[in-house]
Amino acid sequence: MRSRLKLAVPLLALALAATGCTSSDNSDPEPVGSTGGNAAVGSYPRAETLYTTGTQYGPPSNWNPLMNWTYATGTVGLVYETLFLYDPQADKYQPWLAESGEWKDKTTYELKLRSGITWTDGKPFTADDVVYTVQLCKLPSSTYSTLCTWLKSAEAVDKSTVKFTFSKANYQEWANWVYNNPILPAHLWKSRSENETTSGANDKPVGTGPYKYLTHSQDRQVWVKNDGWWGAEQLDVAPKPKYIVDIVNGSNNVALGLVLQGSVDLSNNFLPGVSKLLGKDSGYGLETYYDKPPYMLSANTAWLVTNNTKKPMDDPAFRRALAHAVDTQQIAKVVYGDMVAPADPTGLLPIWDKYVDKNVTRELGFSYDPAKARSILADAGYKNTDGNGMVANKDGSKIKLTLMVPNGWTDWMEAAKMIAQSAKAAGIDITTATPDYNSLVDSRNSGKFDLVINNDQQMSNTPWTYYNYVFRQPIAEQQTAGNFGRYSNAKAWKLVNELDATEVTDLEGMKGITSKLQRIQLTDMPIIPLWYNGLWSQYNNSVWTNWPSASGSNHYLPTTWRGYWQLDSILMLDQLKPAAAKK
Amino acid sequence: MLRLDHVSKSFGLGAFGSRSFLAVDDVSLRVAPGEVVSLIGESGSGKSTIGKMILRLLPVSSGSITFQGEDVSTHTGKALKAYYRRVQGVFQDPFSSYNPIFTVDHALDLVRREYLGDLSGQEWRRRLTSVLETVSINAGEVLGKYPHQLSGGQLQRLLIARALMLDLRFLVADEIISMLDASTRIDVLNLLGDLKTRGLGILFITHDLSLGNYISDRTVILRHGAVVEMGATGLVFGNPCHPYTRALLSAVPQLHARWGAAPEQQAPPVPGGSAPGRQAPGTPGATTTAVPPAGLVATVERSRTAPGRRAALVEIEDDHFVAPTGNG
Amino acid sequence: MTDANLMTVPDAAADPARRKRSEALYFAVRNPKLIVGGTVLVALLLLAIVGPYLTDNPPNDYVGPKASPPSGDYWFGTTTFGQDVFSQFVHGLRTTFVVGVLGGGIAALIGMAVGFTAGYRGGRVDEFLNMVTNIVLVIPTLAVLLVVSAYLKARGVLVEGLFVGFTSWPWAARAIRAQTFSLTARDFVDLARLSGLRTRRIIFREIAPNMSSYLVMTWILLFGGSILIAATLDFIGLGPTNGTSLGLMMNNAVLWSALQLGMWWWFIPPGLGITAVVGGLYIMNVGLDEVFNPRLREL
Amino acid sequence: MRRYFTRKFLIYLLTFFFAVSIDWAIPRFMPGDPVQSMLSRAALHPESATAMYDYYSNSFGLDVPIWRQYLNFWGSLLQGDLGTSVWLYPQPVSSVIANAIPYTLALMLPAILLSWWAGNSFGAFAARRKWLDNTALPFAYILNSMPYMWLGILLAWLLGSVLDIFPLSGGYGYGLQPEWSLEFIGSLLKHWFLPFASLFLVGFGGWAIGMRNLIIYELESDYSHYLTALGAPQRLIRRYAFRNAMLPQVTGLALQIGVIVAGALVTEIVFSYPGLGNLILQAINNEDYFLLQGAFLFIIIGVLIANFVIDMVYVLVDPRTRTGMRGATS
Amino acid sequence: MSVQVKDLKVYYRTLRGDVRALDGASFTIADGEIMGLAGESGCGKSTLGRSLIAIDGRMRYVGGSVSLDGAALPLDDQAAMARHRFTAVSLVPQYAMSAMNPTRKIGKLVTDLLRSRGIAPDTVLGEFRRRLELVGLSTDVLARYPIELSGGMKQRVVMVISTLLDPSLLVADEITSALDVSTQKAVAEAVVEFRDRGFVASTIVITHDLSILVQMADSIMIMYAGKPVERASTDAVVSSSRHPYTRLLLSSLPEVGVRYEEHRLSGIAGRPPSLLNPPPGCRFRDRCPLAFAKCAEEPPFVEVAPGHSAACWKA
Repeated sequence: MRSRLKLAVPLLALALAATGCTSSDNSDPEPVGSTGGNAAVGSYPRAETLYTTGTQYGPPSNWNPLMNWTYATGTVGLVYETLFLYDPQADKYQPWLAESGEWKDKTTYELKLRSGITWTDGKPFTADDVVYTVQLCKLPSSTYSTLCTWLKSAEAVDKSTVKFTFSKANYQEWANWVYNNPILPAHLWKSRSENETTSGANDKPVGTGPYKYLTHSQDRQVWVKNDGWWGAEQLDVAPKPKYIVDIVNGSNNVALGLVLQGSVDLSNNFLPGVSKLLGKDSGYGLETYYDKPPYMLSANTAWLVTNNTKKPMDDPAFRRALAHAVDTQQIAKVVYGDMVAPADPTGLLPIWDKYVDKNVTRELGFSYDPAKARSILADAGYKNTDGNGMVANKDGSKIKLTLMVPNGWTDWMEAAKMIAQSAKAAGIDITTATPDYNSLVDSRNSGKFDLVINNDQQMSNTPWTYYNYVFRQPIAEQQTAGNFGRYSNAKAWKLVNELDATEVTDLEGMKGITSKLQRIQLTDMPIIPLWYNGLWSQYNNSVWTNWPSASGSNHYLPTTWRGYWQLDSILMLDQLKPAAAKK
Repeated sequence: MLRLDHVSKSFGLGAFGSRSFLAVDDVSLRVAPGEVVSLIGESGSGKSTIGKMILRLLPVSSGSITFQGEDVSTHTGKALKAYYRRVQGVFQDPFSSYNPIFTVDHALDLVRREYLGDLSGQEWRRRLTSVLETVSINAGEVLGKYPHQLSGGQLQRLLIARALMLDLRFLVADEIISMLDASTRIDVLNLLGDLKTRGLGILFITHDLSLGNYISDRTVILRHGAVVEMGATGLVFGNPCHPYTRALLSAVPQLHARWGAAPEQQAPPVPGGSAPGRQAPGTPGATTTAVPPAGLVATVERSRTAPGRRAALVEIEDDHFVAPTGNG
Repeated sequence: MTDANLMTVPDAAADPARRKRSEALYFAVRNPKLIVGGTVLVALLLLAIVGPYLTDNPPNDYVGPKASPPSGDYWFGTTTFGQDVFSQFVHGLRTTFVVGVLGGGIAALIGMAVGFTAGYRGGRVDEFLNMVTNIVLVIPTLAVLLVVSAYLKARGVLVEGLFVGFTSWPWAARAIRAQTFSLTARDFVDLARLSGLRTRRIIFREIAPNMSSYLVMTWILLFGGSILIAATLDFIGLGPTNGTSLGLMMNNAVLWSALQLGMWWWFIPPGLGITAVVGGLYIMNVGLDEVFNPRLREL
Repeated sequence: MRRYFTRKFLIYLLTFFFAVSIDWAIPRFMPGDPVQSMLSRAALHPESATAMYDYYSNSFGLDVPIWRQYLNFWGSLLQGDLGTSVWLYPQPVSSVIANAIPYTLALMLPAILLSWWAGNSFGAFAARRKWLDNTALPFAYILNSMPYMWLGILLAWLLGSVLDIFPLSGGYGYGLQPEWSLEFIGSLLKHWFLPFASLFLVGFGGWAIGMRNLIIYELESDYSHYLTALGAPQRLIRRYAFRNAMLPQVTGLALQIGVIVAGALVTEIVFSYPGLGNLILQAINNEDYFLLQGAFLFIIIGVLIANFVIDMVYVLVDPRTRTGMRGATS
Repeated sequence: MSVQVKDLKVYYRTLRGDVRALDGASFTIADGEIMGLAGESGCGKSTLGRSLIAIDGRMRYVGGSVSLDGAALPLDDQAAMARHRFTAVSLVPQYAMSAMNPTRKIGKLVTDLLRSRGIAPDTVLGEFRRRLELVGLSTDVLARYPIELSGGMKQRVVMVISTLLDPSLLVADEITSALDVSTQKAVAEAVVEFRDRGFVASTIVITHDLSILVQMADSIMIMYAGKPVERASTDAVVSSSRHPYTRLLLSSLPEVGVRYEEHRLSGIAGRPPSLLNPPPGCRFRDRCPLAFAKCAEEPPFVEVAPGHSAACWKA
């Protein structure tokens, strides 16, 4: 007994030293621009703290808003802000750092900035900051380096006015840019090297946003409210939580446990089986956006990418048959427990429903129908020659396709099994493979695959992003972003570019083009839309209430995902109410 | 027939063999056909190492071993196998000499498989019967049995028989009777004597002086890897000249004489104190001057004499060689 | 010594080989550990062989109601998707045995090759092999397995067994080396050399059979170890990509939140299955040890 | 003695060299391209991707021939530079690991040492005591046969989910900041307990079984018999047997460390404990060469040091090895 | 009449039944007498020695008694027996090389042992050092580990430890067989010395080597197949033995001076009978050149001359 104690003491000390050194290493007790008083917070009062999870899968590693795939949850949105917000459900641009923006002529855009905004280090926000940020497109390592190919110049007319001159006006893309990209403080960033700018850790983030960096450790990122935030005064927007603690989480099941316990208020993880735990009688106080299927908003479309350069997928008829052979209803029901909805044949997200040409889909659309699939195959000359029920190529060679999904992506793994099962029922021999994500990316980008599933195109302000992704030309040796199926159609690509050059206010013009694109898409089937992946989001209402829902006043996107705060998620924080206050 | 010339053996010790320990130090000896030479020494004297080197179970560090005129110390493969056809060994522990999971026949079968594969079954049996007769073994009592079912004497005889199945010319008998019971060991020893009359050369390795004396024609006394005295058995035992030999002889327990009571073994005190002075038994202090424990002496000695060649043996009379005293 | 001699007092009447065997058998059938372990193992093995025929449900098909607890129709309940847990269990059990036999077998082979060579050759060869063993020992096995497993696009049970085997041999090599070392010092090895036998034959025909019981026990331990390592791999999601295994079941159960959803019937059986197989093996091993090793027998 | 240490040290150094070289090589043979994968997660314009690819390949030093990469690796390793994490860009690998390793150590060291000590004590106590041998040891067998993660899952389910006594994830309460307060330390221990317990229990079973057999061997050895012949009480004989049986268990510890480390990593994953285990898993998923390399390096160093220490300890506690080293008597 | 053994029978349990390793032995050893016990392996001599110290789980006490200075030893009660060990009966085992805990320094070992027997070490350690010096060992050995000593040194240390409490009976089991000639002599002389100095009262020296017994024993008992066959003073055994087995045994021993060419010795043909189920009658019958019909009856172990007993019809 004695020796056990002897051992226990130094071990405890070790454990403490461990966590102690973690915090002292990385947390700056006095973040730049902080008004003090937050250095020695022992614990965060539960009633004032919002716990989130579902974005960060590893220890927070940088706070660089330009590294849009890895920055700590909330870096853009909570700290760095964009010129506009875009509300996808209302299809409305809300001026944010900008007061207004308008096209002065076909190639000139003038931006008016709000006044009275300061960075958290006390310096004012000015037109120079916007000019600096836009001009980062000159850096080859910038994520928007292509902007510089059609932006001629950006100049500060005065402190709050910026004039942009374009060589070619891509209205859709620009509208996307202005709400997507955060503005950086030129006075702090100007002196930084390219390396530091585009890939530095930026561990003392100075922004204009409603929250400031407080601390972080291996498994969490903590933000504290920026009391002097401009929005409170100018927009009457007041995010309620004093602290936001985002929890690093590698596994969904742990997230489920946390949100059930109420340790986490908002989980943006895919939580299988959660639909069973909703509702008052379950006693967990769990809510989702819809209280019935599909429960979740739709964030993106998952579609089946066929390798259109390979036999027999190079035959539109075969792809069409395959489209009829996938039972997406069953996937939505069994794999996702009704938390997703089968996709429209066009693949356009529900927010883009107005762009769907119902005439086209009525004529060319598809749904699960194995008999139809079989008849399409038969008509196109694919016959079952060896009597095993599986069709063969027209030249008699066997068809044996492999559907790859990344290992560990369990929902997709299950979905893939179902696709294979239902395709077999229609006579198409598909087996599944689950390689490592990286090797899948490798094969996918270089065109060495039969079938993969992809859902990388997120919701945005314009279906252009969707079509740009699907029809992207030219085909390169490595397809890094979009058109992995290597579908080649110059006409469609021209239409996509025309769409880009259509003003965002010209709804009818856009519809005209998207209708043509839909016709091409549904005739040729370069991709096969499967289901709408959910904007996974489940909330526990024990501490915070008035969560976003289809019925209530709070209709904002309930997510912490990167790129979504500027899609109005930030306004969700304004709508939250402390649970105690309600009662 | 067999001769060792300046044979030494060192074992590597320490980091990657950086230090070495000299187990056999410049030993030269020869064995003629029909002669039994006994190699006598205490534990750690290197006697078994010499046997193993002759049998090529250990490589020679330096020097040469010649058998019937050919240097065998570098033989490998076929040549080695041919060597084993003529030279064989029998070891101390009969129970460990047989693979316990097989019947004793296995030892014979191996020989047949490797050397006598062309013999027909009948020829083999005929030869086996005659050899077993030579070693006085009743085939029915022994064959098909497991080693633990047989007595040590039977096992050792069978091993000798195994060697005799080949064209045996030379036998290394390494302590072959020290684990046998008194009632049977003498018969095995007699068997060696019989073999010698058939022209076999035998190297009889033992720590027991009376056994060496009983069977051998010539005797080699070994200490710490080096020869201290050698020559015709009668001369070495009758006129021991090296103090170590005398000390050994004086310590041999005799059946008909108590220690110290045998006047012919009186020897002058040995310089260096490495042998005990003779005192009446039972008197106080007799044991306090006993021989220093072998292990400790060995450590000291070895470190002192490791490098360099030893001084040559001196022939003090015909066929009687003695190492000069003073250096160990 | 005397004792040993007494025990082997010759007895012309009895056939000692049979006696020795019958002695082992005598203790074997009276050794509760051996019996319990063996029974559990044989029962599970039978289940693994026969089980798949007891159910019509393919392990990965969606056959039943979703997430239903054990019932008459679905003995072990169903998964979130309505897969039959019992069917998965018996198929997984099969995989477990295959991986164990294979991984344990390969590890035993490598361990034997290295151990025999090092123990018999000694000297530099021994030093060198010792270092190789050490390297494999310090490289965190599981971590390497994680990486190596990621190499292949599709991993099967066989490949998994192979990988497990290739990394879990060091301790066996060490143990076998020590045994070989002591056996090599026996005179019969020298006599075999004097009979002109080649090294390989001496090792495999003379030395190895002498430690057969030891080798069997080593193999059993490696068998169990392989199962555990494979289960760990499966659990992390690096197991066979197609098919079923107990580790994969646990992995799925955890990933699909069986813990939080209270679906205990999903994650208890696979773990219990592994524990029973490995436990059966280990207990049997101790039993065998007592049978072969008189010193361990209860007095 | 000194010679022995030098020799051991040299061997360890050589082992280190090979192990680290393998460590370097393994991730590089994985399929896929870390920069590609990294960029596939970024939201960017396809044309920007090519430029960024070149930029990052260069900054990771992946655009030079493989042998150069190897030399560069040793070069920077000797300067203490483990490179930059791909996944957690732009954090240096060393700091990523430094943040995780205290958790892993705090979990593993007590689990290994306590289970070793307690298991051995219990095994020694149970040996040759019929009722204990027949009642308690079977449990040890069962514990030892459990996959680490399953025991973890069971504990998590029973004590975490069902009874709600212990938290299921994290290093300490999510609402706390590190400080020297009772609340914080309590939270730290609470989060630590379950992963510790699952590691401890499995290890405990294994050591207990091993010890039991060793003790029986020792009790049958000559010195035990001699003590019996001189009428020494069982207490003394058992004490000696225990001491001597501990020696092989020390070696056993060295042999087992690799396996235990693996077990600890999996346990961390089950409990989302913020240590090396989770890092390694994610590093693999994100093809983070440098992090993977670095994490393995730490494990290799750790295991080597542990082995080295055990070797040394063994020499100190077992006089037999010491005399052997002097190479004295024949 | 210091040690009196009466019809002692101890069997070994085996799966096939009891091995009658010691099948009735009666003898007495006087105070200060060194009795040699000799015979082939398996004759029961070690079993006899062992039984006097401890009968372990593999052995079975069948019958007979042993009394020491008139008091009976509780042979069948190991717990009671433990009290007599070391103080009254003591053993120098044949495994002396490994008899000491290899991880304990010798001084510590002895201290531990004494403490465990309730003896204050200080009262004895001085004597211990003196006796070590007496057998030619430096007291340095107290600070050494057993492994650091040579075989002969270990043998002597064990002897000193075993006799430290001046036992009435010392059993020395094969103490010289693993030693070199010169060391052998020192150890043998030490046994005599210990007796002379009164460290032990009676001694039983067990060995297979008759010639070493001749050097140290006062009397010799020869055993064969679990039973004593002859017991007499050393000289009587060597020069005028009555039992054919003894005579054959003696005649098979070569001595320095006896040579094969000149005088061919011969051994005893055949092997001892199995003790699992020994045949009735004289057990040496099968190998005995003098055997006759009466030998089918077991010969009694009786005095055939003063102080000379034998078990043979022809003695």
